[in-house]
Amino acid sequence: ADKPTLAFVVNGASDFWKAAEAGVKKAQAEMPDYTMELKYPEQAAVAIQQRLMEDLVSAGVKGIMVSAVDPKTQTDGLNKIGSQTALFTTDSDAPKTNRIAYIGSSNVDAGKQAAEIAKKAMPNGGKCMGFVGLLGADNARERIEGMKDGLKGTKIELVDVRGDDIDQTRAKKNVEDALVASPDLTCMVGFYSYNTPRIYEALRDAGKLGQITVVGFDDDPITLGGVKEGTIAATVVQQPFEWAYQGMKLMAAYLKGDKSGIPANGLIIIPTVIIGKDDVDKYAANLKAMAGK
Amino acid sequence: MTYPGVVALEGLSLDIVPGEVIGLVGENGAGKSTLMKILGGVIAPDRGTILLDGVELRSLTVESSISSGIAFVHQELNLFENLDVAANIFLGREPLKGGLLRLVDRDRLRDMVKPLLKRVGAHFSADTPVASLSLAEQQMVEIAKALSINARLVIFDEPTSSLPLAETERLLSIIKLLKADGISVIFISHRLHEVERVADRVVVLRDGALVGTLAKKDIGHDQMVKLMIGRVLAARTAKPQRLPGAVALRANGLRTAAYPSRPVDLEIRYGEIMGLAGLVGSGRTELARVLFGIDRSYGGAILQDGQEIVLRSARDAVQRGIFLVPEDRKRNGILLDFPITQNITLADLPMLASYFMLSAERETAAAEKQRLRLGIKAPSVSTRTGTLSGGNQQKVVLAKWLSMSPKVMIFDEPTRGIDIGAKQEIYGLMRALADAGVAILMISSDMEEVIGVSDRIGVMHEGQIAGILDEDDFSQESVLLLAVGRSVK
Amino acid sequence: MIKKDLGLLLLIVVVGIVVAIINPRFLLPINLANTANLIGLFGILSIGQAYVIITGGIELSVGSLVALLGVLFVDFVAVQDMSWMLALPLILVLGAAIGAIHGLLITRLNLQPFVVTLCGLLIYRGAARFYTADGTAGFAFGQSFPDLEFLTAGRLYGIPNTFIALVIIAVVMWVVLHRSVFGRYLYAIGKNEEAARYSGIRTGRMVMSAYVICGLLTALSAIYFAMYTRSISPASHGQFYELYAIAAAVLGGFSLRGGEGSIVGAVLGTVLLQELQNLVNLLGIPSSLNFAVMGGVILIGVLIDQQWNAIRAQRRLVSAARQTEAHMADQATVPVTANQD
Amino acid sequence: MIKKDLGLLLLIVVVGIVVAIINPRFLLPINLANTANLIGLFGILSIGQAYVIITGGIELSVGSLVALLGVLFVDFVAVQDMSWMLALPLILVLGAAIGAIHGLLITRLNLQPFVVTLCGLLIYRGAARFYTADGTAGFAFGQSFPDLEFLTAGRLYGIPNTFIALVIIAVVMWVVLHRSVFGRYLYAIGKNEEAARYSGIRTGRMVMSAYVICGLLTALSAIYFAMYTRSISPASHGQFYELYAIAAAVLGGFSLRGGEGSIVGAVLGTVLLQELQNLVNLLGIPSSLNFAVMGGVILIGVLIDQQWNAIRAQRRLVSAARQTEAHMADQATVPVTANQD
Ligand SMILES: Nc1ncnc2c1ncn2[C@@H]1O[C@H](COP(=O)(O)OP(=O)(O)OP(=O)(O)O)[C@@H](O)[C@H]1O
Ligand SMILES: Nc1ncnc2c1ncn2[C@@H]1O[C@H](COP(=O)(O)OP(=O)(O)OP(=O)(O)O)[C@@H](O)[C@H]1O
Ligand SMILES: [Mg+2]
Ligand SMILES: [Mg+2]
Repeated sequence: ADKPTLAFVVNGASDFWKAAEAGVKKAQAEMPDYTMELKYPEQAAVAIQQRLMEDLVSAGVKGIMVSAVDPKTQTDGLNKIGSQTALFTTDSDAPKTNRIAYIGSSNVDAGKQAAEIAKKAMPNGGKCMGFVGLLGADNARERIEGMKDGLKGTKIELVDVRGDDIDQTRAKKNVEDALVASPDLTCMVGFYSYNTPRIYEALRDAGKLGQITVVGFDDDPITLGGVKEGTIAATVVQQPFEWAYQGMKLMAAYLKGDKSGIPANGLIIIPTVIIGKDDVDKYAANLKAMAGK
Repeated sequence: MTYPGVVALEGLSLDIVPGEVIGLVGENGAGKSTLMKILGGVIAPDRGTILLDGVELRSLTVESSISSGIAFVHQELNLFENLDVAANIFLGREPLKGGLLRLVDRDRLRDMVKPLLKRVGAHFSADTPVASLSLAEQQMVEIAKALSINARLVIFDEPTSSLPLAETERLLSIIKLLKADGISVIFISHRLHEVERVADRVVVLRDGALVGTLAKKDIGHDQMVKLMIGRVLAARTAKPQRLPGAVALRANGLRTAAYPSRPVDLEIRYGEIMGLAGLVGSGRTELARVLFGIDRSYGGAILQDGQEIVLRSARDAVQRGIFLVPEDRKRNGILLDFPITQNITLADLPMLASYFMLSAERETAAAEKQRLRLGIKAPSVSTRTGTLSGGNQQKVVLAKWLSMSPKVMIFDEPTRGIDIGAKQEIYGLMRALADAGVAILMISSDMEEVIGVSDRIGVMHEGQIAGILDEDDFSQESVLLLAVGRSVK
Repeated sequence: MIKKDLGLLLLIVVVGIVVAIINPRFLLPINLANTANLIGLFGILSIGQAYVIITGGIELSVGSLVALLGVLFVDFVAVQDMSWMLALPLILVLGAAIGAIHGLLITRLNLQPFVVTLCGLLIYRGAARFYTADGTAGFAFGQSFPDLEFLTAGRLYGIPNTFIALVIIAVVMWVVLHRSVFGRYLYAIGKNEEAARYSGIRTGRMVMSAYVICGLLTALSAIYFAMYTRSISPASHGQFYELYAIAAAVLGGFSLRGGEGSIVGAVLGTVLLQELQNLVNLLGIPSSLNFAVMGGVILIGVLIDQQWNAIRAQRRLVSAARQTEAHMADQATVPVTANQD
Repeated sequence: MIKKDLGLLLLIVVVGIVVAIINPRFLLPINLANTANLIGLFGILSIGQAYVIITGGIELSVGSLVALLGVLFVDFVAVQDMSWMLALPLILVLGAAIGAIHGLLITRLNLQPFVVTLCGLLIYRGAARFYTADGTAGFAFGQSFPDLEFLTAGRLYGIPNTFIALVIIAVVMWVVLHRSVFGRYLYAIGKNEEAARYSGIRTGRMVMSAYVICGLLTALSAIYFAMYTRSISPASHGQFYELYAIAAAVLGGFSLRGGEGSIVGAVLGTVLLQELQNLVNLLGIPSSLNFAVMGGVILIGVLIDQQWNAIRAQRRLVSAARQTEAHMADQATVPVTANQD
C-alpha cells in the first residue's frame, strides 16, 4: 500500500476510455512499483469530477492525469488539485492551469481530418448533417469547428448538427428524422463514438447504406465494420491507449525526478489518424493486441 | 380486543336468533363498532370465538364473513367515488364472464342492482357515479350494498347518523322487512327513539363490557340511558337565561353553490340558538360554508352587527369571531395524527405565541383547561386525537373554538354519531354559550334535537328559508311541512 | 373519461396538421412508421406505468430497468451466445420478479412506492454499470439474429412490429383494466385502499400484480429498446424514461393520487410526446429546446384539462340545482305520509 | 423524532469509523473540509426540499433550477459584468419567484405538485440550455471576485463557508419549522389540509411560502454550486440533484405523504449521503457502484426504520394493554359508585 498511486481520471463513462484502461494496464505491468488506476466519475459533470479528484488527493494519490469535463472554466478547481499533486491533462487541454503537461490530440485537427474524408469521398460537393451527444461540450464544438474550417471553400456544407443528450434512442431517431426532413442530404457525420454506429444502423434500416457518405469519429466496432464494408467512408480515431500508456510512464518518470520527457511548451500531441478501408484490419488487430485479448 | 391504551372489548358474549332485531347502544367508545368489526372480519379479536349455527368460525376474514352471511353497513362511509353505484354495491362479488379473464358481466350486474335500489327507495340509476351523490344518497348505496349480500345477519353501524327524516323512515321499514324474512339485524344508533321503534331486544355496552339486556317490553328511553351511562339524565334542555339580543349575523339574499339561483335570508341574534332544519341537500351545509368563508357566495351579502363583511377565507371569519363546527369531523374538524393539545390550539396559535414562536407550556395549559372544562376522556392532552372515540373527538373540535372568544358559532350536525350523554353535555355547552351572549346557528337533521334545543327554528327548502318557527309553533309536523315546501296551516 | 381522450386526440391531430402544413414530409409513410416505432417502445412503458399509477403508486426505476435488462439481454444474446428464445423469456421473468420485489416491499413492509422505486432507480443503474464495468454492451458488427430482429425491429406491411405489439398490448390491457374484475379492484384500491380491504379485496396481491405487470412490460420494452439501439451504454441508456412514461400517463388523464385514468389516454399521451419530439427535428428547432417543448406542452395540457373540469363542474352544479328543484316538486308528498308512522 | 435522528447519527459515526480504519486519510482535515463543503451545498437543497415535502408536496425541478440559476448567475457576473452584490440578490429573488409560481399553480389552480414541478424540471433545463445555446457558462481565465469567492468558496479556520452557511440556515429553518407558528401550520397542512383550512389557516399562502422558501434556498445553493464548479454545462449541471435532496429528506425521516420529519434529519441524511460518496472514492470502490451504494443504503435505512417502528408499535401495544388491564383493575370500583349517582 506504500507504493505511490497514479490515477487517470476520465470525464465520464464511455467505451472510448476502454482503450485508455488497456494503456494504463500496460504501463502498470511495466512499472510494478506504482499503483495505477483509471477512475470514472459517476456522471459527466464538473462538480462530480472535481469531487472525485479531491477525494483522490485526500486518499494520497501522487499524480493525476485528467480529461477535464470542462477544461476552459474548470481552471480554479484544476489549480487546486495541481497545487497538491502532480497534475497532467489529457484529451482536452487546460493550458492556463498549473498542469505539468498535456498529452493528447487536438479535436480541431480531428475535425479537419473529418473534412478531409468528406472532401475525398465527395469531390463534387454535398450536404452534410452532423450528429452529436452534447452540442455544448468542448470536444463537440472543436470537432464541429474544425470540420467547418476544413470544408471552407469547398462545395460541401455542414448544414446542421443535432444533439441527443447521450440518449441512444434519440440518437438513432435523430438520424431517421433527418432522412425524412432533408431528403437532399448526401452525407452524415457522427461526432461522438456512438453516433456513427447509430447512423450506420438507421441507414441500414432505411436501405440507404452506401447511398449516403458517412464520416465517423472513433473506433466503435460497428464503425470499424462499416469502414471495412465500405459503407462508412472513413473514421478519425484518437489514440487514448497511447495517451494513457505514455502518460502514465511520463508521470512515473516525472515523480522520480526525470523531467526530460516534458517538452518546453508542455504539449505532447499524439495525432489523430484517419482509418480508411485499407487501414482498418491493421488497426483492429492492433486494438485487440493492446487490449491484451 | 385491545388498542394501544385501551381495552376496547372485554369478556363479552352475545347471541342472536334468526329474525331478531337487536339494538346495540352504548356511549361513544363503548366498543360497539369494535365488536361489529370483529364480526365483519375487519379486525381479529385477541381471544374468544364466534359461532354460526353452533359451528365455530375460525380466523374470520372479510370474505369469509360475507360468505357466511354477515353483511355490514360501516359507520364511516366506504364508497369509491371513482366508480359507479353498481360497481360499489357488488365490489368484490361481481358477476363474472369471460372465464379466466374474469371480466365483469355488466348487464347482469345492472339487473342485479336495479331491484336493490328500488328497495332502498333510491331515485338514481345503477350507473350514476358515486361522486355525484349526496351524503344521504351515498348512505343509501351502502345500505343497498348490505342488502345485496344474501345475508342472515345485517349489521347497521349508525346508518342514520347522516340520514334525515324521510330516508330514516325508509331504513326503519327496510329493517322491518328484513325481520319478516327471518334475517337478523344488529342496529347501532345513538338516536334512541329509533332503537325503541325497531328493536326486539336492546343490548347495552359500557367500557367494552355488556352491562345489560332489555327485552322488548322493557325497552324505553330512560332504561337505555340508565344502563348506558349508569344514571338517569336530568331534564333535557335548560331554558335560556336571557332574552335574545341584537342581530349578530345576517344573510341578505345570499346565494350558495347548492342553489345559485335561490337567495337565502336569515338572521341570527346574540344569545339565541337558531335551529336550522331541512331535508337532505336543502343547502344548509353550503350556507354554513359560505358564512364561514370556506366557499365564496354567488351573490348577496353577509352582515355582521349591521356592517357588511367580506369573507375571503375561513381566517377572515375566524378573526371576526365566526366559528364553524363542521359536519364531517374527520375530514374537516380535526387532525387525527396530532395530539389533543395541538388540535385545540391550532386556530388560536398566534395568540398563544410570542413573536410567532410557540410556547409549549402555554399550549398545554390552554388545552388542559379545555379538557377539564369539556370533560374530554383521554389519558392526557398529549394523546393522539385519532385514538379517541367519536364523541370525544367532537369535544376536541369544540374545545378548539371555545378556547377563543366566539361571537357567532355555527354547528353543523353537532351531535352526529355522538352518544346521548355527550349529546346532553354538548347541548348544555351550547346553551351556556348562548347565555354568555354568543349567537348560535345549529344545523341538524335530528328532529328531536332541533325541537328540543332551539329557541327559533329556521327551515330550509331547496336552498331557501321556507319559514321561521317561534317556540310556540314548534312541532314535528310544521317543521316537516316547511321542509317539503308547504306552508304551515 | 372518453371526452378527455377525445380532447387529447384532437390536440394530436391539430398539432399534426400544423406540422404537416409547415413541412409536408411529416406525413411521409417512412416518417410515420419511424415515429410509430418509438410510440410502440414508449407506449409499452407508459401502459406499465399506468397500472402502477392507478393504484396510487409510482414506478421511478423504469429508466434504470430499461438499462439493466437491456444490458443483460444484449450480453446474453450477443456475448454469452444464449439463444434469444431463452433469453427473451428470461428477461421478462426477471422484469416481473423485480416488479414483484417492489410490490412486496410496498405492500408487505409498507414502504412508500416513491422511496422503493427511487432506490431501484439508483441500484439498477449501478448494477447495469457494474455489470459491463461502465463499458458498452452491443452487438458485434454483422452479428445478426434475423427472427429476433424481425420480431423486435421489423415491419409488417410498413407498420413497425413494435407498434403492432403496442396495439395488441394496449387492447389486452384495456380489457383487463376497464372490463375485468382485477381492473375494477385496482381503481377501487387507488381511490381508497382501506375501504377496498373492507370490501374483501386482497389489496396487497392486487397492488403487487400491478407492479409485476409494470415490471413485465418494462422488460419487454427494454428488449425492444435494446434491439432498436443495438448498443447500450449503461450510464445513460434509458435515463429519464420514467419521466416520459409518467408524463404520458399524466397527459392521458391519470391522477398521481390514484384511481383515475384510462389506457387509451396513456397511449394518446405517448403519441403526443413522440409527435412533439418528431416536430422538433422536422421543423429544425434547436435540440436544446426539446425538453422545454415537452414540459411546456404537458403544463398547458394539464392546465386546460383543469380549467375545463372547473368549468364543467360549475355547469353541472347549476344544472343539478335545476334538476333537484324539479324533482323536489314531484316528491313533495312522500315525507308527509312517513310522518304519520 | 429525536430517537430517529440519533439512530441516523449513530450510523454516520459507525460508517465513519469503519472508513477511517480502512483508510485513515479519511480523517485528514482537508478531506473532512472537502466533504463538509459538499454537505453544505447539498444540505441547503435538502432543507428547501424538506419544507415542500412537509406540506405533502414535492419539488422535482431543483436540479434544473440549479442549472438555470447557476447559468444566469455566472453569465451576469462573468459576462455581463454585473456587480455580484446585485446579481446575488437578483438570483435569490428569481428563485423565490419561481417557487411562488409553482406555489400558485399548486394552490390556486389545484395542480398536483408532482406534475407542476416535473414540467419545471423539463422547462428550466431547456431554458438553461437555450440561454447559453448549449454552451458552457463559466468564468474566463483569471477572472476573480475575491469577496464573492471568499463568501461562496472560502474557508474560515479551515471550515468551508458553505458549511457554516448550512449550519446557520439549518438553525434558522429548524426554529421556523419546529418552534414557530408557521412551522406548526405546515405540519397541520401536511397532515390534513382541509382541516387546517377549517381552522382558519390560510393554507394556500402557507403552502406557497413553503415553495418560495424552497426556491430561495435552491437559488442560494445554485450560486454556491456555480462558484464551486465555476463552470456550468447546462445540459448536465445539477442533474438528479432533486433526487439527492429528496433522498436525504427521506433518509432523515420525512414522509412523502406530508406532515412528518425534522430538519435535523434532513441535514443528517445529507451528511450520510455525502459520506457514502466520499467512501466510494476513498476506498477505491468502482464509481459505477456509487449510485448503487446510495440506493442500497437508503433502502436499508428506510427498512430498518420501518421495522423499528413496527416493533415499537407492537411493544407499545402490549405494554399499553398491560397498563390498561392494571388500570381497569384499580378502577373496577368506580362505575359502581357512579351507578349510585
Ligand atoms: N384504531 C384504533 N386505535 C386505537 N384505539 C381505538 C381504535 N379504534 C377504536 N379505538 C378505541 O376503542 C374503543 C372502542 O371504540 P369503538 O369505535 O368500538 O366505539 P363505539 O362504541 O363504536 O363508539 P361510537 O359510538 O363513538 O362510534 C374506544 O375507546 C376507541 O377510542
Ligand atoms: N362536496 C359536494 N360535492 C357535490 N355535491 C355536493 C357536495 N356537498 C354538497 N353537495 C350537494 O349540494 C346540495 C346541498 O347540500 P348541503 O350539504 O348544503 O345540504 P344540507 O341541507 O346540509 O344537507 P345534508 O343534510 O346532507 O348535509 C346537495 O344536493 C348535495 O348533493
Ligand atoms: Mg362506532
Ligand atoms: Mg349538511
